[in-house]
Amino acid sequence: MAEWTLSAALNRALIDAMENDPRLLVYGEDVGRLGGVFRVTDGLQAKFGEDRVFDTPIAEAGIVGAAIGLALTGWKSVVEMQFDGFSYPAFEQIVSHVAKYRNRTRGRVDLPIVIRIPSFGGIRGKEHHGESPETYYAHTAGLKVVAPSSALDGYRLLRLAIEDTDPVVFLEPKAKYWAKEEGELIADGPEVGEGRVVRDGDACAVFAYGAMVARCLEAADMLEGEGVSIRVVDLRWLAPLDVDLVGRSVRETGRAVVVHEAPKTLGMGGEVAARIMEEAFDFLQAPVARVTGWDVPYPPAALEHRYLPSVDRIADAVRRVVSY
Amino acid sequence: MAEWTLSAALNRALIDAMENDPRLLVYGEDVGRLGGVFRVTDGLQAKFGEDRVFDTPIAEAGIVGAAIGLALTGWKSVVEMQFDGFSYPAFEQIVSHVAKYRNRTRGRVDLPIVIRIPSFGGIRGKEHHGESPETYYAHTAGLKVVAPSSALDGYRLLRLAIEDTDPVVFLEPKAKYWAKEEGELIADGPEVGEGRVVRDGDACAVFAYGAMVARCLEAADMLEGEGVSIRVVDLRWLAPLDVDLVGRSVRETGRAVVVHEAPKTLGMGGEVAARIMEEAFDFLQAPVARVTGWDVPYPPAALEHRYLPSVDRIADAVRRVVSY
Amino acid sequence: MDAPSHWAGTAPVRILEPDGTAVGDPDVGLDAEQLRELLRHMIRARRLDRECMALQRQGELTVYPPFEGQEAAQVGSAFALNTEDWTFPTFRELAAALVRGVDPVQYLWYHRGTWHGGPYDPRATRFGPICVPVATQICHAVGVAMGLQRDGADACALAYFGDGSASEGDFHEGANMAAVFGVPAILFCQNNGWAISVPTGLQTAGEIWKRADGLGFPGVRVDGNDVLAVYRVTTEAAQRARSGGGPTLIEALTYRMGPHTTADDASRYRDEDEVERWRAFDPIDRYRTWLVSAGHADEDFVRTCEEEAATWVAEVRAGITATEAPPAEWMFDWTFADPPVVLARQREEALGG
Amino acid sequence: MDAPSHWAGTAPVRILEPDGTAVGDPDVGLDAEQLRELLRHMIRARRLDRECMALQRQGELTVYPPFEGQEAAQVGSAFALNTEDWTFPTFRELAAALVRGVDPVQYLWYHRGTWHGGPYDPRATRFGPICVPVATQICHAVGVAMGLQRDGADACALAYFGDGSASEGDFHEGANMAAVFGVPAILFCQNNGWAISVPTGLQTAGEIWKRADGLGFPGVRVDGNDVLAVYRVTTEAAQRARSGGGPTLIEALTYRMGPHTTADDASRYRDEDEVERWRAFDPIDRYRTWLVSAGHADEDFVRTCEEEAATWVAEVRAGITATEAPPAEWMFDWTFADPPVVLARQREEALGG
Ligand SMILES: Cc1ncc(C[n+]2csc(CCOP(=O)(O)OP(=O)(O)O)c2C)c(N)n1
Ligand SMILES: Cc1ncc(C[n+]2csc(CCOP(=O)(O)OP(=O)(O)O)c2C)c(N)n1
Ligand SMILES: [Mg+2]
Ligand SMILES: [Mg+2]
Repeated sequence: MAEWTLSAALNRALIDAMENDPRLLVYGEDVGRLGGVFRVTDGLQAKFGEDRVFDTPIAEAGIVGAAIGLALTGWKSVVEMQFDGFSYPAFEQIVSHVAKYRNRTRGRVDLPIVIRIPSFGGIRGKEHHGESPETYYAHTAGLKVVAPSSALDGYRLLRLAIEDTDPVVFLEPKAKYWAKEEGELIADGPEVGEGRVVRDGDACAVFAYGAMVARCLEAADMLEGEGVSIRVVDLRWLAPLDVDLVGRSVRETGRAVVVHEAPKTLGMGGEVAARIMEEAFDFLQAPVARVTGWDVPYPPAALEHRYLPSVDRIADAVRRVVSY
Repeated sequence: MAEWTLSAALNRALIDAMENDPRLLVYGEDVGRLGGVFRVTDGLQAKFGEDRVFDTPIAEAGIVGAAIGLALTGWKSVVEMQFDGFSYPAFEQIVSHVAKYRNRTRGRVDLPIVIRIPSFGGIRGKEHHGESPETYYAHTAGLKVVAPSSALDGYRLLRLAIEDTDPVVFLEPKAKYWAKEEGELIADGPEVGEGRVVRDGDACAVFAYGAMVARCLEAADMLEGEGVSIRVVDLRWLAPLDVDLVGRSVRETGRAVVVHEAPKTLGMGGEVAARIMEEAFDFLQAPVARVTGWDVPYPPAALEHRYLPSVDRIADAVRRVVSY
Repeated sequence: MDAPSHWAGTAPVRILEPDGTAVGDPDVGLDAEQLRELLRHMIRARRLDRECMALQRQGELTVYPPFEGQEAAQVGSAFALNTEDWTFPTFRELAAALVRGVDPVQYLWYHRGTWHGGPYDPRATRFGPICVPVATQICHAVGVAMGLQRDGADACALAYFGDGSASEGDFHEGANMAAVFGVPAILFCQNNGWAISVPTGLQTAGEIWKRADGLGFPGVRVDGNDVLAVYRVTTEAAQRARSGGGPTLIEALTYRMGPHTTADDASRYRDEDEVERWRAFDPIDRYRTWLVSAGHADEDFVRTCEEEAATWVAEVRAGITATEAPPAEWMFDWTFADPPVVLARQREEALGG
Repeated sequence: MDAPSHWAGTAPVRILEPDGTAVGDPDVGLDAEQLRELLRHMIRARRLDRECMALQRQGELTVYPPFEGQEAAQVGSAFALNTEDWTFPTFRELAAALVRGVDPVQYLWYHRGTWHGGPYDPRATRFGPICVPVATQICHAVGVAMGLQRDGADACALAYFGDGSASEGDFHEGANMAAVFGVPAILFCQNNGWAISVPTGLQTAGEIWKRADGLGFPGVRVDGNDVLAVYRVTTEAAQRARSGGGPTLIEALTYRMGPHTTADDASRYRDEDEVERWRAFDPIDRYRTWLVSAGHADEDFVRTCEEEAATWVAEVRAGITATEAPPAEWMFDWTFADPPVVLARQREEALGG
């Protein structure tokens, strides 16, 4: 049985997709000769040549803007923003063009562009290297946003994102790049917008994505010992959100906790909480709890562990919600 | 009794603030000789000279970045982004620097910067001229975000924003620039982060800001006729949010509707709904309803009225919530 | 006649003097019919531009950005391109759009508030969507050029932008990437002296065409009111681009005769004398005078152009005024190829379907 | 010795040959003691730089970006500034920070992961926070220069940035605004040949110093491994800036001897021979050779510098290794001047009371 890291699985997804589609390009800063600072594009340039895999100047707006022009000429792009905090220079191109182009051209121009962004914290990185940008992109109408939580799922989701004719912001949890998972890489599976139950339970539904999913599973083990069984849901897609799975999970458990690294205010937790009310108000037996990063800038390495939702904080929230 | 438009009131606020503080600067695109496309800076350059009120090249990142340097040398800035959609080129400077500078310098460097942004829709504008960017900024830790709903309040809030030593994103509802309000301009009043009840009622609390407040008041009149009295709350500050007022209003009415122009997903409605659960779950008799823009790009002039929350949509939501 | 400040410095490439006399070789490779075509385009463009101003006053358009005075810059450059070439406009390139064969009625949907930037088919016309976030379209044109390069196509991509737009970071990122990759792109700057109320002198302390040298590719400054000179430099740039010679930056010196848009009151920041002085530089008078004196056309031809243009403009007017508001469905139909369930529900809620 | 590709083109201003012989006038206005001071700074800087590499390997720093090879560029430019002048670094300007009097231990808090970019006092030192989003600091320096201009201060602001950073829009916006407003700013580019794994040839097709001309202000190219030449061009730029002459763009040609950071494996994209060839251009050897041969210093002085540097570096090491993790309060204390109620409650929740 093969063992995959998220980095290797994503690398394989790119290779397989490029072999399937000769008009798929991969470019960005240091993705060529170096193979990306996280090695996700390792070996691609040697394999597919400098025309299809290339380094660009340090110009994020230029990179994303170019992807639009390339799409107009029938080239699909997977571009990399080197880190979450460095996707911001491209914000105007992403929000004003990538998200709106199909709509403003009355469906005549699809933008099959995947914007890969190594995201979130947990790697003792410097400032601007631990941002959780999902709210910025998921709030933007016209963008699809996905964040895998594991290697095998990451492979599938990246293939799915590349297949999609709409632009997809692909948020890769840096903290999981080197985490291993056993199994085979399989491209097919659930569609865009489908979350998954990674562990079932009936006392409370816990929603998470990216690196927080693993923490929720740890919390689940801890709580199991206390006789509290929780359902852990990996949302995967932050836009479109799997509102049906969210609703069903709360109708079946009556309680919910949402976990994410991003600051609390206007994070996914608020959106999920609001959806829960819309989908399952009468089943709700306790207020939805949000276990999130604080409303402060991402802290330096020395304080990271005091900022990120810990297993204890997650478990405490569940206990509070369950005993409400 | 004097009559003020929002544009004139904001213009006066700038004049009074500049007279009070010789180190306050006003700059941006077309704010000097022209006096701003909405005339908010009309006459300032003639009055205070080209050193303190000046036109810049079209370079939003440069404008915001310069404000940081000016703050380091003890100059306060009120900069204008000409329209909501044109604040995006400055996103990196705003999120990576303006919001974080005080924190990263351990409180040694305050950034008394006000970023004025003519915002929201309702003026039959072209694309990129009807954006509701509040989520982008209110989610960003380190920024304060405010959106006035009327001329007199706008005067006070702009004075307050300029007095504040923290950076404030000041969202001006374009649709209200020429709306008149009677009364005297008074600088003092509630502090940063305080919302206000603009109309009291006991059947349901309706939260809004900017141009939507007036629509909610219209809906209130309509509902009054049906014997339904609603409390209309002007949130004013989207960050920090007046969670106490939100909580109290729902504890007293048991029902809530949130109204905004921004797309529903991850809009303020979700955050307010989540806060309501945290602050008043046991008092909540119906799910919080969100009356918002759709999850699509802001439409052209011809369809604006089908996108923006209408008085009818607001009233319907209240009826649904009240009869839940 | 003294040209205004933004023409100061390096003398631009010029073939025709403002008074219509030739100072350079007028043989730019066009035959008499094509030469007449240039005039026909400019006359039609100006007629339609003025009609649009009227349409806006009459409430048939929401806001309109007139291009009067810039006909030569737009027609001369657009005429120099082949059908396979791509063009990326700002919001003021209606004249270029006409030359590129874009349907004027669909184009004007934008200014009527019927739909957003790309109501016509950007692929079929190879004319990009009307672009308002200034300078962003430069990066799109460079991306197209990257695609053409990979396809080994015998084509290039031209991006229009203004003197003010050139202050944006996207100008630099796009221009630099074009140079580094040596792609077939033309960066065509219409320096019309103003960015809304801000004169070019407050946008840059240098000469825009010179920026190319610093990025390692050729730049040229041309009299933007001289349609022959514009045609020549654009043709040269396009040929160089298509033959692997990389990008070119063209700074066309012209002047914005009208307000920034119908919503703008130019009297607040510039005096009418300046505008009047500019009449002497009118691109259409200049070219017509030369065309007739050179014997490529007679006054009859000019009159016919005017008449034919009048009828055509009337048709466009009829077409745009007859354009009805789009159905609300349009708001939902194109955000995604496959509307997610949440959006589908919103659609139902909105359309009560 | 053939310099590598990114030195090709226009010959840089140079006073000392790589072998230490003077080809230009070595009298840059510094007396013997100051000349020795330059060497002292470079020796200390390199010692500390190498110590930081060790500290990182030993787990005392999280990631560290070495500047070996760039000592002359940083020391020469920083030494040319007055106390009233401001400096805005990237993440690789520790040598400049030392010259500007920044406390090395507080500076290293950043690389230890103790706090963010500005642990030292940016106002007291007039040395801006360590800046990672490339090119953004250029706009901050220009803003400071706008402030100095308004205060009529006899001072200027210098922004460091790299060859790769110069591809960002913020470089263009900052440089252009500096020129338009004629502010006292110095844009100092250390072209060290690499942007992580990308060689300068893939960042630009031109010569960076030439970009100034296109924006209407002076640019100069200098041998960044020649501390005297760097000192001279920076002094000239600073004098021009302080006396109302506006900004200057300086391109200092140097070389990054080490990896991009300790997290980088340079062997993946460049061969060691290139690095070895560069030893011959070492800025410290070059300067020491000249200093001694010119009789401004003897080998004793050099030895003393080395010894003194060793002791000083040991102190810095002791200081940084003794630095404890900050209290969690710090996470909340400075986001706002007055923490809003919501944040105050989060603080309680996080700190437990
Ligand atoms: C990024 C961005 N910022 C601001 C604006 C607002 N705006 C629209 S047109 C314009 C002036 C453009 O001047 P120029 O580039 O010279 O083009 P011209 O209007 O002269 O044709 C400005 C500032 C915008 N459209 N986009
Ligand atoms: C806006 C932004 N994009 C990407 C990065 C990631 N990054 C960090 S350093 C670097 C290379 C910078 O090269 P250069 O400007 O030449 O400086 P040097 O590293 O050579 O000192 C990159 C791409 C960043 N810090 N900021
Ligand atoms: Mg212009
Ligand atoms: Mg470099």
